[in-house]
Amino acid sequence: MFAFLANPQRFMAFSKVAAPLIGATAFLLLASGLWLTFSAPDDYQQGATVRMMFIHVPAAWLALFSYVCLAVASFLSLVFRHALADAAAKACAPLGATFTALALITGALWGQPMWGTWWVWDARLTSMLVLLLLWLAYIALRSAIDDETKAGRAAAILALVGAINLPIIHYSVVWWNTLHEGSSSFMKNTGSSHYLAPLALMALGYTAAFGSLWLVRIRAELYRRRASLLALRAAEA
Amino acid sequence: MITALAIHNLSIQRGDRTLFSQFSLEMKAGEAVALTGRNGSGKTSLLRAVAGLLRPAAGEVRFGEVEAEEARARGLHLVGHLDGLKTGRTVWEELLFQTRWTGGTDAAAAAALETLDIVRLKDLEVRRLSAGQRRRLALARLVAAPRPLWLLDEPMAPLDAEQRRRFGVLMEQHLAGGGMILAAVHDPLPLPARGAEVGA
Amino acid sequence: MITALAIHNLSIQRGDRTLFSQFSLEMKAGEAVALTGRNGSGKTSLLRAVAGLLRPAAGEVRFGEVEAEEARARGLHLVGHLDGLKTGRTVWEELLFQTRWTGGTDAAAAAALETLDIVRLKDLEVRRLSAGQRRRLALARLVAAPRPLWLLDEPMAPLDAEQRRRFGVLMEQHLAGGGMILAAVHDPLPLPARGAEVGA
Amino acid sequence: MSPLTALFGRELSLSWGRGGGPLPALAFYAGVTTMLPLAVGPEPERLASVAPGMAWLALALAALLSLERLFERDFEDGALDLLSLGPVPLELVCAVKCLAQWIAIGLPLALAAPIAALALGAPTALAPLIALCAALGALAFAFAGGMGAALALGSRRGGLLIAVIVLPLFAPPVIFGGGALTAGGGAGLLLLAAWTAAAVALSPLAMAAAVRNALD
Amino acid sequence: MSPLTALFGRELSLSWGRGGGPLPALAFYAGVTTMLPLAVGPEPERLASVAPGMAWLALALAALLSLERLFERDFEDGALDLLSLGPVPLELVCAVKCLAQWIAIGLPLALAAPIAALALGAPTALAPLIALCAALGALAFAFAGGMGAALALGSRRGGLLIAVIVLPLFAPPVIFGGGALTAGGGAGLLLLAAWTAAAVALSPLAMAAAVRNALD
Ligand code: HEM
Ligand SMILES: Nc1ncnc2c1ncn2[C@@H]1O[C@H](COP(=O)(O)OP(=O)(O)OP(=O)(O)O)[C@@H](O)[C@H]1O
Ligand SMILES: Nc1ncnc2c1ncn2[C@@H]1O[C@H](COP(=O)(O)OP(=O)(O)OP(=O)(O)O)[C@@H](O)[C@H]1O
Ligand SMILES: [Mg+2]
Ligand SMILES: [Mg+2]
Repeated sequence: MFAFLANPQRFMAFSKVAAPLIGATAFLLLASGLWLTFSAPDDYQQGATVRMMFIHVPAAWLALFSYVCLAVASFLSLVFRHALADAAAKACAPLGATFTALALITGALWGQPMWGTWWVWDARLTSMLVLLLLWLAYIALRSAIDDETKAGRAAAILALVGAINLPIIHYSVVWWNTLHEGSSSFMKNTGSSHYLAPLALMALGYTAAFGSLWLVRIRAELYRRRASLLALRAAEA
Repeated sequence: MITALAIHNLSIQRGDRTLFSQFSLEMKAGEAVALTGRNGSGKTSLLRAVAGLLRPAAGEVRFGEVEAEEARARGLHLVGHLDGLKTGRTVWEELLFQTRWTGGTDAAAAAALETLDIVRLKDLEVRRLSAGQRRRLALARLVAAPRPLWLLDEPMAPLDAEQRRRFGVLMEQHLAGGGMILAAVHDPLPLPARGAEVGA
Repeated sequence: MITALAIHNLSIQRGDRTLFSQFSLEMKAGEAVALTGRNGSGKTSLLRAVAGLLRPAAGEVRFGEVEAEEARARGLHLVGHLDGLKTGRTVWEELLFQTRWTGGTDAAAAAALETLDIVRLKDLEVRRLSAGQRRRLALARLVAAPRPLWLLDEPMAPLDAEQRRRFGVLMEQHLAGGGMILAAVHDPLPLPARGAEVGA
Repeated sequence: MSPLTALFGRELSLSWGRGGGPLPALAFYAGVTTMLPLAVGPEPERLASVAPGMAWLALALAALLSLERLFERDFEDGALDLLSLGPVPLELVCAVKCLAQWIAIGLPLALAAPIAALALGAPTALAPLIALCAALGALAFAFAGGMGAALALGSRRGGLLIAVIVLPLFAPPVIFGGGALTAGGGAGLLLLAAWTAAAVALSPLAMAAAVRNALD
Repeated sequence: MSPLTALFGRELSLSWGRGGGPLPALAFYAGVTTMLPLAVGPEPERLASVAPGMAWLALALAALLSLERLFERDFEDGALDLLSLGPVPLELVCAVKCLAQWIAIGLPLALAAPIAALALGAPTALAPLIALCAALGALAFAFAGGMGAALALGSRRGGLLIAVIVLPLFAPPVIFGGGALTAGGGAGLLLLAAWTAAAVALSPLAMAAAVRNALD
């Protein structure tokens, strides 16, 4: 798969078809997920606010997942010096930052009814904020170095270093006794299929949306590079 | 407009050392002087003193009829060992700023790119230039913002043969137009110039 | 101990531009090669590639029998446009560090001060040196820590006539001792050297 | 374009430039604000009580951090020669540099200050006052800091030296600003404004003298 | 003298050197600690409760401020070429630079941290723990910060960018140290030590990669 797509031409051909397809899938999944979300019964404890779960939890997952994608792409671009992997990493960053911001915002909105406060400085929430900062740092570093290849490599190193943060976020609920829901209370809730289906649909939908947006952004980035290359050639001639 | 430069009994001290003293030199419009001297004899210091960046221990510098302050603010260019270019900005950004700062027009800056043969490098960051290209960029403001007195510190060392020839022509045009050139050099200038030795 | 240098079909890319390709050169102990070429043709880049600081797009560099990594860590000196001197430290501090870092003894460093004629400047801050004095300090580690291959980037431009002669003698001694010199220059070297042109 | 406008544009582009705009400044601010609860502990009452003060302190530190290169780079690469040979008095050059610094770094930070304070639990009604104090304070910091940067020219460890020179100059605005925040305006605000005005008026003289001295 | 010792001496003299030694760093620290009551207000209870945390945060920020030139200068003046052409692997060179930074700046600050905390009203019994945490933390800060400094090479606006890159990396030690200070040691201290060990072991790899990338 990697070897196949590593060729830019093949990637372009593949993504031209795949991006809209995955995008349409994402639309269908999200639409049906939202429909189930609103038709699901109120929770006996949380009431209607439980619906926030279907927005928040997938966003939080995607925030972590997109960082994994960034780390993998960075690793490939660093080790194999592959331009496509670098473009993929670059394209991933704003998406990941958005998902992280979304998880933070929806979490805060959910926190108001659940905990009676928008924000607490507990370990998971804070480490999530640190993740957002890491995304911002990635973007800032990339844009502050002008040479594209160098910027790419420096940013890739940062991305790999920052990956240490992922297990900290994930296990923070276990390591520190905190306010945020852990997986156990979470399983109690989702044990009921009322909640499992919309959650699964939303999670898949988020993932598909991320996938198609990512492909589109990679394509745009590759086009941009080609354009600047042509401009340079023209200037040289 | 400066039409003469007179350095009178100048002496310069660095730390506890007197680099040179009683140095005198007169120049008129259309003249070039090649300052020579051993390493550390004080050529660079002399140029900086003329530009008013360095306070001499004794002696004075006169710019013909023109007030020294006025002459230094609008009448001379100093291109030194350090070129004052920001490595992160592009060639064009830097040239445009230097030109506007020293009173030239944008059109003149564009023309200077051509004259110094750096059009192709216009959008490159300064960091990426080779030594000779960078020097050419530093010299470009001489052309882009005409000022009568050029103070040059080893201007041609990093240039290749072709570029030295071209810059020689530029200097001759400047002199022909009534300009003056005071240049510190180790190799002779490619044009007829009086010599002046710094530090005995 | 490096006794040969072979550059084979080297090509170097900067940004999206290929500076040169298929550059080949062979050198044996006792030889000097003067790299020439227009500004921006890639002389500096070539030297950095030989030193292993810059990754070439294609081709390879061999140091005779010696492993490239070993040769680069212990077998060569690179003196480039930038001299790596800290403006706030004294001449002696800087030379001593550079010598120790590249494997020379303290006595050799003291001797190099004499050879390069900078004894008098020993306790001066680097900031205060003139261009030629500073270059001599940068060159001093060549003498203080003997290594067979010298990669020099326009080494003599800021030196005065007397110092050029002295450094010429130093280079000849190095060659006579079985060393090699690869120097990027715009003016001819003051010793018999093969020429090699970079970038057609 | 007049030389002064050209200089202003250059300075703005150097401190704002393509480096992500005010983003790094903002992210830095966010980082400091995040670390506070981590270091001090998350109890809301405790946090809320130190929040405006911390937002204010973080502003001072961020301003300090971004100062380091105001003159240093121009000095080392020779650009300061060019700037002092221009058609504009050196005092004005220095003032323009500080002003551009304020616009590129100080103002974005000032706008973010109330947000940070609110996030740490400060009362909402305080937000406009915080923003106002922060904007004024950032201006004072830019000019006082520029003076430190000019004085530290040519020394090693500029960054820290700047901090040491500048901290005493930063103390009065911090006191006044802190006072204004606790009293909800009043005398503190006036004093802050007065201090800022004095810094803007006087420090260019000191800066120009320091720069001339360093170049000599 | 071995090349490595020579390098260590040079780095120490560059970061300690004639610039007043660790004095500026300490003065900066003192400045921040005196500014704190000004900004927060002088009520003793309030101060005492935030004191250790603030001393800790100030340490992180001071470490940050002194980082700015760890690689930048060597990069711009070409010394980094020389260092990477030496007989020692670049990873080791980077580690030695960070270590020297720690000894010159971090350790003096760590010794001052308990004093600052006591001055703000922290309980006396906490002093040794604060010093220990500060020493460990400063080591982590030096290495994590060095990584930021190496990554920011060749970018414009180094200082702030370093801060932005480094703050997320500073957050875990700040959390752990804060935890250790409130809990009087325990898990927080262990985690801090673990994080420090990881930073010391791993960041030289990242630093060397970043430096090579910048030189290429
Ligand atoms: C700004 C506030 C919040 C942030 C930053 C946040 C962050 C996160 C993150 C990062 C995850 C994914 C963890 C992982 O998969 O390892 C997550 C999952 C979850 N969050 Fe939140 N959250 C916030 C508020 C809330 C609130 C108020 C609730 C409900 C009371 C909540 C309930 C959950 C649940 C049930 C999960 C799934 C459990 C799991 O995967 O471990 N969150 N949140
Ligand atoms: N504080 C000081 N104490 C003693 N000597 C000093 C001090 N500062 C500078 N110098 C000396 O002043 C001289 C400066 O000379 P300057 O740079 O003007 O020389 P130059 O003629 O331009 O030489 P070059 O041909 O090498 O460029 C040097 O010899 C330097 O050693
Ligand atoms: N990112 C880039 N895009 C395009 N060209 C670049 C880029 N980076 C560097 N270059 C070019 O690479 C060349 C580098 O040349 P180098 O410094 O090796 O030249 P040189 O032969 O040493 O020249 P000089 O005689 O002037 O010192 C320059 O022509 C420069 O313009
Ligand atoms: Mg000189
Ligand atoms: Mg060159």
